[in-house]
Amino acid sequence: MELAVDIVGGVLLAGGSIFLLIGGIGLLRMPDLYSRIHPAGITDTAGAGLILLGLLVFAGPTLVAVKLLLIFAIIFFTSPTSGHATARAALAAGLRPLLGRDMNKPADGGDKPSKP
Amino acid sequence: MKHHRVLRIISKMLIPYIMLFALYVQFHGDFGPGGGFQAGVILASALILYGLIFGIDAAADVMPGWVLIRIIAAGVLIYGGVGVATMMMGGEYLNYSVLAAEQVAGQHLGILVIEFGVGTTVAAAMVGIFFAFAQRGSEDDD
Amino acid sequence: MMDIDSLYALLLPATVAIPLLGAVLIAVVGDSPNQRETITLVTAGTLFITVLALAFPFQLGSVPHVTLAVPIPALPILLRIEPLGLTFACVASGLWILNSLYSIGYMRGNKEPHQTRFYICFALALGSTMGVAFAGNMFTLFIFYEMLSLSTYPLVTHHQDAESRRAGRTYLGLLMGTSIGLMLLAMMLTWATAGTTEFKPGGILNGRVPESIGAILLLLYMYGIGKAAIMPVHRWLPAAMVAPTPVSALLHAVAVVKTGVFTVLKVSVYIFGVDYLNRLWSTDVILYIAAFSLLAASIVAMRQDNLKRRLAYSTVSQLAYVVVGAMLASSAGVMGAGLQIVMHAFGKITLFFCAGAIYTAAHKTLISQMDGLGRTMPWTMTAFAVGALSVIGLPPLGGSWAKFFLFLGAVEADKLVLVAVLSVSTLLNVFYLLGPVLRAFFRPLPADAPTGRHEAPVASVVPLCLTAFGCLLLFFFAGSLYDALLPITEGK
Amino acid sequence: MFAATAIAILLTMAMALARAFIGPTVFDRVLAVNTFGTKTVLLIAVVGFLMGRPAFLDIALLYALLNFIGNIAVLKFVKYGDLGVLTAEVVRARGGKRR
Amino acid sequence: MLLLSHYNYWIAFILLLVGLYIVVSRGNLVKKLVGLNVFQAAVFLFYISMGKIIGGTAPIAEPGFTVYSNPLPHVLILTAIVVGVATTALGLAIVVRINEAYGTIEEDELDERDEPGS
Amino acid sequence: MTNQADASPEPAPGVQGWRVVVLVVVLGGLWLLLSGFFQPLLLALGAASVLFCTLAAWRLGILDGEAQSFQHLWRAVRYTPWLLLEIMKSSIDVAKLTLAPSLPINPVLFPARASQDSDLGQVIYANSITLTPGTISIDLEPGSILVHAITETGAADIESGEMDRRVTWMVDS
Amino acid sequence: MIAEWLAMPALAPVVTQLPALQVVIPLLAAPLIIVVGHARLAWALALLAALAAFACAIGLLFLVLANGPISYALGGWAPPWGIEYRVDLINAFMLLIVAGSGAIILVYAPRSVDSEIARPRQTMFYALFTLCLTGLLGILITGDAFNVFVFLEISSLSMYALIALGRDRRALTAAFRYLVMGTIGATFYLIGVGLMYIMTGTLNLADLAERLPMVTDPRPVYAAFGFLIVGLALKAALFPLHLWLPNAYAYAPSVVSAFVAATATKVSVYLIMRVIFTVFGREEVFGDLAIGYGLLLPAAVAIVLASLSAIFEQNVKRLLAYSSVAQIGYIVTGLTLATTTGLTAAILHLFNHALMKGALFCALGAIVYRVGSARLTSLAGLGWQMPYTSAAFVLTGLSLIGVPLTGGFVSKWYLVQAAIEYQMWWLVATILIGSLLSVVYVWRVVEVLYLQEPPAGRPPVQEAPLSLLLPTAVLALANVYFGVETSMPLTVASRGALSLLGLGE
Ligand code: NA
Ligand code: NA
Repeated sequence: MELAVDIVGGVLLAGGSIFLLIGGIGLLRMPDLYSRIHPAGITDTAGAGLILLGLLVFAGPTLVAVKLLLIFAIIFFTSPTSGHATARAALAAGLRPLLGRDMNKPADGGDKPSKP
Repeated sequence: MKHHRVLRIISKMLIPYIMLFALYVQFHGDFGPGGGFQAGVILASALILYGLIFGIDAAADVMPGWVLIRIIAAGVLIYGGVGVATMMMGGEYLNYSVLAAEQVAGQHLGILVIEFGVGTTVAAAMVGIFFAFAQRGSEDDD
Repeated sequence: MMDIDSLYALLLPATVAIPLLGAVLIAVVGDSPNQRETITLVTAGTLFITVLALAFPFQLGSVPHVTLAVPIPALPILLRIEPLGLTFACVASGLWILNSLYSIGYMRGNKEPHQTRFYICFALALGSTMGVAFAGNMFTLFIFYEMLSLSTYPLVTHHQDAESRRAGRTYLGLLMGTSIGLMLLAMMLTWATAGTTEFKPGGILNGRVPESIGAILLLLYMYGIGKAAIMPVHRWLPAAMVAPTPVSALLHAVAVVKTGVFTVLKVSVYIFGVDYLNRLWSTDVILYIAAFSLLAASIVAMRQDNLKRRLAYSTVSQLAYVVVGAMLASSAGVMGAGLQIVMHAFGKITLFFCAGAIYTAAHKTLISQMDGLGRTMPWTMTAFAVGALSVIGLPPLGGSWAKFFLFLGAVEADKLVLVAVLSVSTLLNVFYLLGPVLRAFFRPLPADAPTGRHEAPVASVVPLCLTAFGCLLLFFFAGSLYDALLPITEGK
Repeated sequence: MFAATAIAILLTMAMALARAFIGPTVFDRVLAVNTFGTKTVLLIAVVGFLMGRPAFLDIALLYALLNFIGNIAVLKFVKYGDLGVLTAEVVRARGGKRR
Repeated sequence: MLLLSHYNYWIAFILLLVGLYIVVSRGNLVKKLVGLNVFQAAVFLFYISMGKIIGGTAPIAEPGFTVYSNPLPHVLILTAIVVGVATTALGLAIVVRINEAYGTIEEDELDERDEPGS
Repeated sequence: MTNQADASPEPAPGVQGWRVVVLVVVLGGLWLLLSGFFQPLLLALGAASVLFCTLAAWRLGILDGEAQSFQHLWRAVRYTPWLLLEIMKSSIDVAKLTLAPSLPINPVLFPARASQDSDLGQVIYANSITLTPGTISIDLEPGSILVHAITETGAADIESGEMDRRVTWMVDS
Repeated sequence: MIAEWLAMPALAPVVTQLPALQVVIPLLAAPLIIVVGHARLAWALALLAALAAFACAIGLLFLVLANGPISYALGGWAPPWGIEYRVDLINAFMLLIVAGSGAIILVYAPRSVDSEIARPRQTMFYALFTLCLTGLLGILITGDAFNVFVFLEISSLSMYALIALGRDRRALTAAFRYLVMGTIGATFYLIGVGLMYIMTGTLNLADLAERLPMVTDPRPVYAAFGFLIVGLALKAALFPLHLWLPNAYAYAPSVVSAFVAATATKVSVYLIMRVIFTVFGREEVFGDLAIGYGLLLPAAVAIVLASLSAIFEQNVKRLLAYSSVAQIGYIVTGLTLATTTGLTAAILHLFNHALMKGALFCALGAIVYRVGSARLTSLAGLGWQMPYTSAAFVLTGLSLIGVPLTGGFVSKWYLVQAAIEYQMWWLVATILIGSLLSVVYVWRVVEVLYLQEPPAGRPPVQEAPLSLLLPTAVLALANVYFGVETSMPLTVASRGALSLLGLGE
């Protein structure tokens, strides 16, 4: 049983960690704000979710599990809200997203409001 | 930001639970230092979130400045009141042991009330600081 | 029942309190001239009587003294009678009566503003002077010395214009600067080394303070007593001439400079003691500085056309006589110095009264304008002549005794340079003090001047005649003064 | 295992921090800081387990909340220049003065 | 070796200098406050790290732990942080009012604007 | 300028008794979960805390159907696993994308149909979109949501309308 | 008589609590004032609290005089583990000064505050004032190094806020600069405390004193000492760390200027004294650490340079502020000499300077109340129009100079004696030069008051109202009273000096 916990929990933690790192890389690699929100989202959803799940496995049915679930719930509610609010504010401020094939142009050069 | 539907609805959902969490930290704070501080900050954050979304004026309607400042004061009075109580009961200032028949119980009671005072003051002070900056420009200050 | 000594002891603080009380009363009645002046005169009279009353027990050999407070352990505020102080108090309080009388005439005659303040400060100055006179230790003397500076400051700046403000700055700057910077330091050193600042016959430093330090102390004291106007700290005195004439009289004769030389004498006799003084190298230094001061001031005085300024420099010169006497550190010197304080007071007050009277009656301030004044103001100019002769030191006037003892001291000490200086100075005195007299009596009036008698108000003329008469009397009654002062020369 | 996870979290945080420095827009920085914040929550939780002190979870919970509210506040500040709700038009209509 | 053994103090010390440098070198009042916060944070760090016992854990009472970090520095620093927050809040409040009164929060401009009218 | 597009009528604030009761129950349960202590003092404090929170929520005016919509709880529970699965799938997609050396992205911006009647429904849909990596909702307009997708595949997923249907089912029926 | 009352058994429950009450009463009064929320009531409460604190201070002083030092264990935790309130002669005396200043300035406050601070802010003003008083009293009474920090910041924060309430916009910049400097000072102090804690594991001042000598490595001890002294010197405005002070005093509301000038820097100097003599010990500091000159030189420079600055100042509040910097120089000079005489002088001057600056700023506040400005030019001719206020100013000015029969003389006397004992002639000269310079700056004001015509077009100015005049007069006359009847301050100061030097009380 203990071994199973270790294995399942470890795998979950490892998976979460990988998602986190990939998200972090994406945050650096993506060309503009809007495309960066996507990998940032991975870290909050898949990354955070798997890690919390892993911890949950280790915690077992205790008070700790309740708190882990609560943290999960809070991230689940607030992360998309934050991402959405950021994107919306950027759009409202006139930041033009790079679309389609013009990705290779200098990023974030948009200075005119260009809401399609 | 009231018309920001996502923020509005998510915040409305969260606020009651944030407040409950604040009170949970408040009353379970005796296992670590500064439970009252944390609780106060969390409680304040609930109202601050409300103010951010629904506007400072709406938040100030719920918690007007004159109430806020009195709550700050009341918190300090609660804190000091415990001390006065211990003095009245023949102990030194803030010597909680004299508060109850049993020393440990007295200490628990004393800490609980003290932390409550701290939490109250911190919460109100944080909201007050938020108002003080957020309200700038919306009132004539002469 | 109180014994007689403690009763007399009460009179000591009374000499300070009476003028202060007078000042308060004057302040209360405020701008009512008659009441104000009545109070002034009554206060002056009361004070004089009080001082005289103090002379009695002293004659009988008792030494009333009283401790007012002890702000710092071994540093009490102490009042005590001794011959020099008593003499000084008698002269000051006596002359105050005349000065008050004279002031009334002068101030009314010239319609001076701020008269209430004038009388208040006058009274305060007198109270301070009494404190100086009866100070039982250097600390007490210092306090009243400073009080005197402060209370005379409003008198100097009486006219409240730019010039008097400037003069006031010089006045207070030099007096407080030297007293705080040097005298206070000297006193602190005295206290630190001798453990007391009490005035004791024979001095307190002897045997307690090595002569090397004593010599420095002497320099500190002598230059710390700015009111003695030893060159180069004499500049406040001519500057203060902007004040109304009664103030000048107060400064020169009654209170301020007299306080200065009185302090010099007290310090010399009761802090250092004649014997100790004789062993200090700086005694001679001060002596010759004073001698130089004496001569230089005379020369400067000769070049002044403004009568009051000439008198001021004359004062600088005459004060140096006192310092010379003290620094001779011999019986004759000390006696000469003591007499000089009294004699000069009478002589110089007469001269200032006359200057004021001339200003009041003829509105003249320059000596070159005084031609023929002897005819229109015979009383005044006669008194002026008497005062001048006394200051010069010619018999049969009081001043001659002082000069005699000073010459005697110089000769005894074998200081021939000093003898020469004193002689030359006397000659110079003759020139610059008798010059105006000769002009007034032997030159014709200017053509455009009004002829006929035109004296100052009686309130002014009577005092100046009285002081002139005093100069004369002092010549004949110098014996009792000599007797009174004798103890201080004997170091007892 | 927890330690490895913590290191992964720290690396992610470092990358977020790098993005916060690079920007280039203020919104990129907001995004990066927000990401940094949620990773802090995870870090606190994992470190709690690492040290055998799951009581740290209360702090993680608190941090998650504050991170969200802080993010909203920053966005609002970026948008309006202050935390107030009054837009320039409203102030002008009221006849008030405003920087 | 000696330097490394006290690395926590050195970090605090460097932070301290950085904060002080910001306070002194920046003309913007808000940046000054930021510097002040860094400066204070350095001291908090110093306290917390000195309270750390090797192998100890955070001073929250829980059954099963016997070696805690010395709790006192934590208590102290909690208090100090509260003081620091209050200071920052007050400082910011004053800056806001300075901005309202002067229209700027740059130190040199403030001095300029006070000169003529003084 | 965003406000114009977003301007929808204010939700009618209707405080219904049963919502209050449910909120009290939920809060109370949460307290017990968090606390784990059942001493009388802490229970009393918990009761007081729940009461305080409920009163505060009422005073803040957030006790309406929009936020405390407990009637959808059961359907939400059924929706969530599907959403989580979607999230995992998209996460892997975007992860591959990120790691590909050529970074083969092709961002598109398009309005997605939102068939929910209520603000609540639209918000849930919008957040679901954002939670799913590869797509983010940028703006809410009546009947549609402006979406930014990092590839055309992600866009196609949304445009297929399955998520829209599921959210509408959850909230609006 | 007071001693007998204090010994009455019926009063025992109160008397044993006096050390706590000293701080708790004003501490609780501050929030109570806010709860009450009415300007006049706020003032009444503040005054009551200050009077109560004053009474406590008197009681404590008598207790200490009769029975020696008092120790009070806060929360019942015995020292050195808990926070100890420890009252000995010196801090009992300081408590008396601070509480007394607070009480008398609060009597003075309402009229002045009415004219300088808008009504809605007055409640906050009194609350802050009371809080500031609390902080200062707390610093004095506590025997715990960290607790000192807390009270230091309570008083400082409320002081910044109080200063920012000034009418002139420069009050804001002054408050900000004070805040930055003050915070740096406090943080330095905190570092010093931390270092001492690392070395000794205690925060109790008395306990520190016992354990510090056992520390083998001297470097952290030096570092701790340096941080403590620099931090406190910043708070005490010791030259050249005084730059925050002039504007802070000048643009604060008059009441605040008076209170802060009378108390705040002095409390910091007291702390310096404690650190040097109680914690580290005279031998350690002046023997091993050899910092005598490190403090003495700045103090001496302060005396001269700050007095010179005062001379060229056109704003009388700033003039007095610079004078304060100079006076701090005197006090620090006294304590650096570290002899009985020197310390006596320092403690005496702490007391006398509080009286002086209290009176001067009160008189000036009364003038500002009537003419609305503290610029030198606007004081012209007031000597005759506000005779009593002006007289109070002049009288106290004399004390500042150090004229005999005033308090200032006594302290300077001892200071010079201390310098003479060391045969430090340059120091003697410096002190006397400082006095001469103070003659100049005091006299500049006197001249303007009495010898200049009022500016044309200014309507006649009335004498200040009684509520301003009376406290001013009491303070001014206290300067004279304690210049003549010096036994109380002198006894306390000399016994305090002995105990600081470890020569017994
Ligand atoms: Na997404
Ligand atoms: Na001075």
